Amino acid sequence: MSKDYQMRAAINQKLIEMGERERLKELLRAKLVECGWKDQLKAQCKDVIREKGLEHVTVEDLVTDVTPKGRALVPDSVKKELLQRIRSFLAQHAAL
Amino acid sequence: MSKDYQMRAAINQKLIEMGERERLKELLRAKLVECGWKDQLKAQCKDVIREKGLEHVTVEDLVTDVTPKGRALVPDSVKKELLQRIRSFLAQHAAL
Amino acid sequence: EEARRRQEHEAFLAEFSCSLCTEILHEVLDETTQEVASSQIQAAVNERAERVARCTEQICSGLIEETVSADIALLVEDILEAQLLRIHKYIK
Repeated sequence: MSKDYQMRAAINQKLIEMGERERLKELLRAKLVECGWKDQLKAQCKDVIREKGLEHVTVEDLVTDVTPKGRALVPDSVKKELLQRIRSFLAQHAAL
Repeated sequence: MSKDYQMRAAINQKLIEMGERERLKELLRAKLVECGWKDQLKAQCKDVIREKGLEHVTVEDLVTDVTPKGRALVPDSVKKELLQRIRSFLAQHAAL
Repeated sequence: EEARRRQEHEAFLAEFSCSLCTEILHEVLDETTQEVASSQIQAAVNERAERVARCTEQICSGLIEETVSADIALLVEDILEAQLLRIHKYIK
Protein backbone atom coordinates (compact mmCIF):
# COMPACT_ATOMS: atom_id res chain seq x y z
CA MET A 1 0.00 0.00 0.00
CA SER A 2 2.75 2.33 1.02
CA LYS A 3 4.80 1.21 -1.99
CA ASP A 4 1.84 1.93 -4.26
CA TYR A 5 1.45 5.31 -2.69
CA GLN A 6 5.10 6.13 -3.23
CA MET A 7 4.91 4.97 -6.82
CA ARG A 8 1.84 7.07 -7.45
CA ALA A 9 3.51 10.11 -5.95
CA ALA A 10 6.61 9.54 -8.09
CA ILE A 11 4.65 9.17 -11.33
CA ASN A 12 2.51 12.19 -10.54
CA GLN A 13 5.63 14.20 -9.83
CA LYS A 14 7.16 13.08 -13.13
CA LEU A 15 3.98 13.89 -15.06
CA ILE A 16 4.03 17.40 -13.68
CA GLU A 17 7.77 17.87 -14.23
CA MET A 18 7.54 16.73 -17.82
CA GLY A 19 4.57 18.98 -18.47
CA GLU A 20 2.47 15.97 -19.46
CA ARG A 21 -0.25 16.65 -16.88
CA GLU A 22 -0.81 20.14 -18.34
CA ARG A 23 -0.72 18.74 -21.88
CA LEU A 24 -3.36 16.16 -20.96
CA LYS A 25 -5.56 18.88 -19.52
CA GLU A 26 -5.06 21.01 -22.63
CA LEU A 27 -5.94 18.07 -24.85
CA LEU A 28 -9.10 17.43 -22.85
CA ARG A 29 -10.11 21.09 -22.96
CA ALA A 30 -9.69 21.13 -26.73
CA LYS A 31 -11.68 17.90 -27.10
CA LEU A 32 -14.49 19.30 -24.97
CA VAL A 33 -14.76 22.31 -27.26
CA GLU A 34 -14.44 20.20 -30.40
CA CYS A 35 -17.18 17.74 -29.45
CA GLY A 36 -19.61 20.53 -28.55
CA TRP A 37 -19.60 19.81 -24.82
CA LYS A 38 -18.74 23.40 -23.94
CA ASP A 39 -21.58 24.75 -26.07
CA GLN A 40 -23.98 22.29 -24.48
CA LEU A 41 -22.85 23.45 -21.05
CA LYS A 42 -23.34 27.09 -22.03
CA ALA A 43 -26.86 26.29 -23.22
CA GLN A 44 -27.49 24.44 -19.98
CA CYS A 45 -26.35 27.46 -17.95
CA LYS A 46 -28.56 29.77 -20.02
CA ASP A 47 -31.56 27.52 -19.39
CA VAL A 48 -30.99 27.55 -15.63
CA ILE A 49 -30.55 31.34 -15.59
CA ARG A 50 -33.73 31.75 -17.64
CA GLU A 51 -35.72 29.35 -15.48
CA LYS A 52 -34.62 30.69 -12.11
CA GLY A 53 -34.19 34.33 -13.05
CA LEU A 54 -30.86 36.12 -12.96
CA GLU A 55 -31.53 37.66 -9.57
CA HIS A 56 -31.96 34.22 -8.00
CA VAL A 57 -28.80 32.59 -9.33
CA THR A 58 -25.23 32.86 -8.07
CA VAL A 59 -22.21 31.38 -9.84
CA GLU A 60 -22.02 28.73 -7.09
CA ASP A 61 -25.69 27.77 -7.55
CA LEU A 62 -25.18 27.51 -11.26
CA VAL A 63 -22.06 25.37 -10.90
CA THR A 64 -23.88 23.04 -8.48
CA ASP A 65 -26.82 22.82 -10.85
CA VAL A 66 -24.99 22.06 -14.06
CA THR A 67 -22.07 19.96 -12.80
CA PRO A 68 -23.88 16.58 -12.80
CA LYS A 69 -25.30 17.18 -16.25
CA GLY A 70 -21.95 18.46 -17.47
CA ARG A 71 -20.20 15.33 -16.29
CA ALA A 72 -22.82 13.11 -17.86
CA LEU A 73 -22.51 14.92 -21.17
CA VAL A 74 -18.83 14.10 -21.71
CA PRO A 75 -18.72 11.64 -24.62
CA ASP A 76 -17.20 8.23 -23.90
CA SER A 77 -14.92 8.68 -26.90
CA VAL A 78 -13.28 11.68 -25.20
CA LYS A 79 -12.79 9.75 -21.95
CA LYS A 80 -11.35 6.79 -23.86
CA GLU A 81 -8.96 9.01 -25.78
CA LEU A 82 -7.69 10.58 -22.58
CA LEU A 83 -7.20 7.20 -20.96
CA GLN A 84 -5.43 5.91 -24.04
CA ARG A 85 -3.09 8.86 -24.03
CA ILE A 86 -2.26 8.31 -20.35
CA ARG A 87 -1.59 4.63 -20.96
CA SER A 88 0.64 5.38 -23.94
CA PHE A 89 2.60 7.90 -21.96
CA LEU A 90 3.13 5.47 -19.10
CA ALA A 91 4.07 2.70 -21.52
CA GLN A 92 6.58 4.92 -23.27
CA HIS A 93 8.11 5.92 -20.00
CA ALA A 94 8.31 2.45 -18.56
CA ALA A 95 11.05 3.54 -16.24
CA LEU A 96 8.42 5.42 -14.29
CA MET B 1 -37.94 41.57 -28.51
CA SER B 2 -40.62 40.25 -26.24
CA LYS B 3 -38.20 40.64 -23.34
CA ASP B 4 -37.81 44.31 -24.26
CA TYR B 5 -41.56 44.68 -24.29
CA GLN B 6 -41.84 43.09 -20.85
CA MET B 7 -39.07 45.26 -19.50
CA ARG B 8 -40.67 48.46 -20.83
CA ALA B 9 -43.99 47.42 -19.34
CA ALA B 10 -42.33 46.77 -15.97
CA ILE B 11 -40.52 50.13 -15.98
CA ASN B 12 -43.66 52.00 -17.00
CA GLN B 13 -45.66 50.23 -14.33
CA LYS B 14 -43.15 51.27 -11.69
CA LEU B 15 -43.08 54.86 -12.93
CA ILE B 16 -46.87 55.07 -12.85
CA GLU B 17 -47.25 53.34 -9.48
CA MET B 18 -44.87 55.73 -7.78
CA GLY B 19 -46.32 58.80 -9.50
CA GLU B 20 -42.94 59.39 -11.14
CA ARG B 21 -44.34 59.41 -14.67
CA GLU B 22 -46.51 62.42 -13.91
CA ARG B 23 -43.63 64.15 -12.13
CA LEU B 24 -41.39 63.56 -15.14
CA LYS B 25 -43.96 65.07 -17.46
CA GLU B 26 -44.30 68.08 -15.17
CA LEU B 27 -40.54 68.46 -15.05
CA LEU B 28 -40.38 68.26 -18.84
CA ARG B 29 -43.10 70.88 -19.24
CA ALA B 30 -41.29 73.21 -16.86
CA LYS B 31 -38.02 72.68 -18.73
CA LEU B 32 -39.70 73.36 -22.07
CA VAL B 33 -41.02 76.66 -20.79
CA GLU B 34 -37.71 77.52 -19.16
CA CYS B 35 -35.63 76.89 -22.30
CA GLY B 36 -37.94 78.96 -24.48
CA TRP B 37 -39.38 76.01 -26.40
CA LYS B 38 -42.92 77.12 -25.79
CA ASP B 39 -42.23 80.67 -27.00
CA GLN B 40 -40.48 79.38 -30.12
CA LEU B 41 -43.42 77.17 -30.87
CA LYS B 42 -45.93 79.96 -30.35
CA ALA B 43 -43.97 82.09 -32.82
CA GLN B 44 -43.95 79.15 -35.20
CA CYS B 45 -47.75 78.81 -34.97
CA LYS B 46 -48.26 82.51 -35.55
CA ASP B 47 -46.00 82.38 -38.60
CA VAL B 48 -48.06 79.57 -40.09
CA ILE B 49 -51.32 81.41 -39.39
CA ARG B 50 -49.95 84.58 -40.93
CA GLU B 51 -48.74 82.71 -44.02
CA LYS B 52 -51.89 80.67 -44.63
CA GLY B 53 -54.47 83.08 -43.26
CA LEU B 54 -56.58 82.31 -40.19
CA GLU B 55 -59.56 81.25 -42.25
CA HIS B 56 -57.54 78.51 -43.88
CA VAL B 57 -56.10 76.98 -40.74
CA THR B 58 -57.69 74.28 -38.57
CA VAL B 59 -56.41 72.93 -35.26
CA GLU B 60 -55.44 69.68 -36.98
CA ASP B 61 -53.56 71.44 -39.78
CA LEU B 62 -51.62 73.56 -37.40
CA VAL B 63 -50.78 70.63 -35.14
CA THR B 64 -49.57 68.64 -38.17
CA ASP B 65 -47.57 71.62 -39.36
CA VAL B 66 -45.75 72.50 -36.19
CA THR B 67 -45.30 69.05 -34.59
CA PRO B 68 -42.09 68.08 -36.44
CA LYS B 69 -40.54 71.43 -35.60
CA GLY B 70 -41.78 71.15 -32.01
CA ARG B 71 -40.08 67.75 -31.64
CA ALA B 72 -36.87 68.98 -33.20
CA LEU B 73 -36.77 72.01 -30.96
CA VAL B 74 -36.61 70.01 -27.72
CA PRO B 75 -33.02 70.67 -26.58
CA ASP B 76 -30.71 67.67 -26.14
CA SER B 77 -29.87 68.92 -22.65
CA VAL B 78 -33.53 68.54 -21.67
CA LYS B 79 -33.69 65.03 -23.14
CA LYS B 80 -30.51 64.08 -21.32
CA GLU B 81 -31.77 65.47 -18.03
CA LEU B 82 -34.99 63.53 -18.31
CA LEU B 83 -33.14 60.32 -19.21
CA GLN B 84 -30.81 60.81 -16.27
CA ARG B 85 -33.75 61.32 -13.96
CA ILE B 86 -35.39 58.08 -15.15
CA ARG B 87 -32.11 56.21 -14.70
CA SER B 88 -31.71 57.51 -11.17
CA PHE B 89 -35.28 56.56 -10.35
CA LEU B 90 -34.74 53.03 -11.63
CA ALA B 91 -31.47 52.71 -9.78
CA GLN B 92 -33.22 53.68 -6.55
CA HIS B 93 -36.49 51.86 -6.93
CA ALA B 94 -36.61 49.04 -9.37
CA ALA B 95 -34.97 45.68 -8.97
CA LEU B 96 -34.91 45.24 -12.73
CA GLU C 1 8.56 -14.05 -9.37
CA GLU C 2 9.53 -11.69 -12.20
CA ALA C 3 6.35 -12.51 -14.11
CA ARG C 4 4.27 -11.94 -10.98
CA ARG C 5 5.96 -8.58 -10.38
CA ARG C 6 5.39 -7.54 -13.97
CA GLN C 7 1.75 -8.55 -13.75
CA GLU C 8 1.34 -6.61 -10.54
CA HIS C 9 3.00 -3.57 -12.08
CA GLU C 10 0.74 -3.75 -15.12
CA ALA C 11 -2.30 -4.01 -12.89
CA PHE C 12 -1.05 -1.04 -10.93
CA LEU C 13 -0.50 1.00 -14.11
CA ALA C 14 -3.97 0.12 -15.41
CA GLU C 15 -5.56 1.17 -12.16
CA PHE C 16 -3.38 4.27 -11.92
CA SER C 17 -4.25 5.28 -15.50
CA CYS C 18 -7.95 5.02 -14.75
CA SER C 19 -7.75 7.03 -11.54
CA LEU C 20 -5.53 9.68 -13.19
CA CYS C 21 -7.96 9.86 -16.09
CA THR C 22 -10.88 10.42 -13.72
CA GLU C 23 -8.88 12.94 -11.71
CA ILE C 24 -7.89 14.99 -14.76
CA LEU C 25 -11.39 14.72 -16.17
CA HIS C 26 -12.97 16.06 -12.98
CA GLU C 27 -10.35 18.75 -12.60
CA VAL C 28 -10.86 20.06 -16.13
CA LEU C 29 -14.65 19.69 -15.99
CA ASP C 30 -14.83 21.56 -12.68
CA GLU C 31 -12.56 24.36 -13.90
CA THR C 32 -14.42 24.68 -17.19
CA THR C 33 -17.83 24.52 -15.54
CA GLN C 34 -16.81 27.28 -13.13
CA GLU C 35 -15.51 29.38 -16.01
CA VAL C 36 -18.60 28.80 -18.18
CA ALA C 37 -21.00 29.51 -15.29
CA SER C 38 -19.20 32.77 -14.44
CA SER C 39 -19.10 33.92 -18.03
CA GLN C 40 -22.74 33.03 -18.63
CA ILE C 41 -23.87 34.93 -15.54
CA GLN C 42 -21.74 37.90 -16.56
CA ALA C 43 -23.19 37.74 -20.07
CA ALA C 44 -26.72 37.68 -18.63
CA VAL C 45 -25.90 40.65 -16.37
CA ASN C 46 -24.51 42.60 -19.34
CA GLU C 47 -27.45 41.69 -21.51
CA ARG C 48 -29.87 42.86 -18.84
CA ALA C 49 -27.98 46.12 -18.33
CA GLU C 50 -28.10 46.77 -22.08
CA ARG C 51 -31.80 45.98 -22.14
CA VAL C 52 -32.52 48.33 -19.21
CA ALA C 53 -30.51 51.10 -20.92
CA ARG C 54 -32.29 50.57 -24.23
CA CYS C 55 -35.76 50.41 -22.69
CA THR C 56 -35.09 53.44 -20.50
CA GLU C 57 -34.15 55.45 -23.59
CA GLN C 58 -37.27 54.28 -25.41
CA ILE C 59 -39.46 55.19 -22.46
CA CYS C 60 -37.81 58.59 -22.21
CA SER C 61 -38.42 59.25 -25.90
CA GLY C 62 -42.02 58.09 -25.55
CA LEU C 63 -42.56 60.39 -22.60
CA ILE C 64 -41.13 63.36 -24.48
CA GLU C 65 -43.22 62.50 -27.52
CA GLU C 66 -46.39 62.22 -25.45
CA THR C 67 -45.81 65.44 -23.54
CA VAL C 68 -44.72 67.43 -26.58
CA SER C 69 -47.74 66.25 -28.58
CA ALA C 70 -50.16 67.10 -25.79
CA ASP C 71 -48.55 70.49 -25.26
CA ILE C 72 -48.55 71.30 -28.96
CA ALA C 73 -52.24 70.43 -29.21
CA LEU C 74 -53.06 72.70 -26.24
CA LEU C 75 -50.87 75.48 -27.51
CA VAL C 76 -52.41 75.39 -30.98
CA GLU C 77 -55.92 75.46 -29.57
CA ASP C 78 -55.07 78.39 -27.32
CA ILE C 79 -53.44 80.36 -30.11
CA LEU C 80 -56.25 79.80 -32.57
CA GLU C 81 -58.81 80.68 -29.94
CA ALA C 82 -56.96 83.88 -29.07
CA GLN C 83 -56.66 84.81 -32.74
CA LEU C 84 -60.37 84.24 -33.30
CA LEU C 85 -61.23 86.24 -30.23
CA ARG C 86 -59.05 89.07 -31.46
CA ILE C 87 -60.82 89.06 -34.82
CA HIS C 88 -64.27 88.98 -33.21
CA LYS C 89 -63.33 91.95 -31.10
CA TYR C 90 -62.03 93.72 -34.17
CA ILE C 91 -65.24 93.03 -36.12
CA LYS C 92 -67.35 94.26 -33.23
